[in-house]
Amino acid sequence: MAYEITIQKFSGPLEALLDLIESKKLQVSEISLAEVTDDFLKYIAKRELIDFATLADFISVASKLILIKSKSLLPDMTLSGEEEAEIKDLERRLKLYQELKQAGRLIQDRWKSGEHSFARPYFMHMTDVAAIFYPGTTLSLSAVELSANKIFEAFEKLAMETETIKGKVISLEEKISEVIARMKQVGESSFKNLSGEKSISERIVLFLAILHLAREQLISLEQTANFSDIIIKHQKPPTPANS
Amino acid sequence: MTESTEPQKLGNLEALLFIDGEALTFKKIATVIGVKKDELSALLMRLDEMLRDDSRGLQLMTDGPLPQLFDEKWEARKVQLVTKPKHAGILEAFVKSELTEELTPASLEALSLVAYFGPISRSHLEYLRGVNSVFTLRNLLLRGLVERFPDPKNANAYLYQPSFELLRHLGVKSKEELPDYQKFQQLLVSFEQAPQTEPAQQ
Amino acid sequence: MTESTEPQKLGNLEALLFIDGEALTFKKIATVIGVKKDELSALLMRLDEMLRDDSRGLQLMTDGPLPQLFDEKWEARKVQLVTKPKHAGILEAFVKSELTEELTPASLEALSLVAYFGPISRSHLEYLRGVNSVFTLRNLLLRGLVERFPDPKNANAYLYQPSFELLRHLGVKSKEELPDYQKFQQLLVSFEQAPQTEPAQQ
Repeated sequence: MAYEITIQKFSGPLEALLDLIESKKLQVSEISLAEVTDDFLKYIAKRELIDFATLADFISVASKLILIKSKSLLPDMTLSGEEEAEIKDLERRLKLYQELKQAGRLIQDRWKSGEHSFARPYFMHMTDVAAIFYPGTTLSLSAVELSANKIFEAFEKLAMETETIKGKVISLEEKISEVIARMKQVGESSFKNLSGEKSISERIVLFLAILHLAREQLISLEQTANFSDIIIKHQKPPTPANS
Repeated sequence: MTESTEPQKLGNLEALLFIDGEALTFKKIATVIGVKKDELSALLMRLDEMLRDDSRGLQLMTDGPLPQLFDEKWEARKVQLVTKPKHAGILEAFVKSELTEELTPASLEALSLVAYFGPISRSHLEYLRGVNSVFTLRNLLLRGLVERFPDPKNANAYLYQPSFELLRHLGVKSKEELPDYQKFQQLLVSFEQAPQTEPAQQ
Repeated sequence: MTESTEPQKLGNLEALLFIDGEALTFKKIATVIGVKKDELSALLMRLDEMLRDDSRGLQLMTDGPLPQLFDEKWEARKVQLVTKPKHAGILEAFVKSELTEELTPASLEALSLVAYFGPISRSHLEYLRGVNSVFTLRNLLLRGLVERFPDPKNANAYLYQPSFELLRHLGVKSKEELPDYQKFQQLLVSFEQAPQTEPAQQ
């Protein structure tokens, strides 16, 4: 019954993202977000570092980063008002998160400081009290049954949480594939407009990371969505990413 | 029963907190020692004041600053008699702390947000963390570091707050004593009052 | 370590006696606080004097009058912090109030799990409920609704089961007669065999 506890490097996508930005000594901004997108995607691609329950949240952030990245690479690509708002929101939340991380450090310091208060064990005199039977007036067979039913309803709810997370992962995959499809469209028409080797190689890295990500998800979710096939068919990546 | 004098009631209060050991609700204390809200408020303030003396090794742990606790929710407020953190050094050998395990990054993050911003809903916590927190919260509940109660404004949800056990381990009398408490409150308020709209996250 | 002042040592003494439920020997106390016989004698006398005030609910219980205890056998003498006899009514009132309160939804939840799935360990119960259940179980024990016995498979743990009186109160001869008993057994098995989502997360 014991919980399996694995020490993870990051508590969630915001921390991972912040870590990438800070390791490059950058401020949180749309520009720095675009700059760390590839690294973030590579991090997700190494799936063993992320547990299933938080995967959806990593992908959710990834989809926003891809938007930001696409915008920076492809000036012709226009974002909807909602997409622009999502980007702004991510940036804003990341800034708040950066501040709130301090709270975690302060708690950690106090946790380790050794300055604890202690309480007396609950009701130390309990053994002095003679054995009694005191059910109260509300305890009945139907109350017990009702309560047991409620517990199992809660179990079902917990199981549904898992389903919700699964569903979220799948819908996010679809969203990412949409973004990529759009990027491809815009990209084909604007590729010639992009100058310099660097931009193109950046796009390739991004693409490979996405492919990798998609492949990993198909494996673990046993999803039959032919997301990766579509990409391969159209893009013909030069590596065996879709083994 | 004859009317007890104030010192006698203070003695009753101390004896009760000593016997139970755990946090007691104001309502329970009022019932057991037979006083009303105003008198209880006066007794607790007096006891708190007496305990501030350096020669005393104990202190009152509460849900917040004492004078603010006697509002309309006073009956549900809790108080516990605990040792002062400065005596922890000599007591360590006697009481093994059950909280020796290290906190993982996820637990630490969720725990600090609950400590500074509790009572807080799961969805609010998840918005701030940017990550699903069902299992992290469940783990913190099991370890007794946070506690939850039904959200009065949302029948199907809970609000999470730091447990007394956590506050004892952190050596503060109430969460308001956490370092930079006010600063973080203001930070969150100004973030949430900003004109940006929160998209329905999670 | 710097020399503690007397108030600090009095605080140490009070905190130490507060924390420990058993009577402590003078020797033990002297070692823990880091004082010699004479200083301990002075500290205990001072504490005793402070406790005599009517506003205090506690007193020192010793083997005899304090000043006479510091003879050649002083190291083996014992002292314990206890409630004053005049507050005995508080203990009684407290137990009574604990018992006369109706079961909370939380107690009922724990009770149902013990009734349907007992003998069950505390950790298993907590896993199912998702919350720490120490106090809930103690209240159920105090009320005589559940009983516990040492877990044969786990030296320091107990298993909890419905008390005979509980089953009689519910009007069943054994727990197997509880409504939908088989259904709940199967539900539990399928819940626990379901692919767990929690693993790696924390």
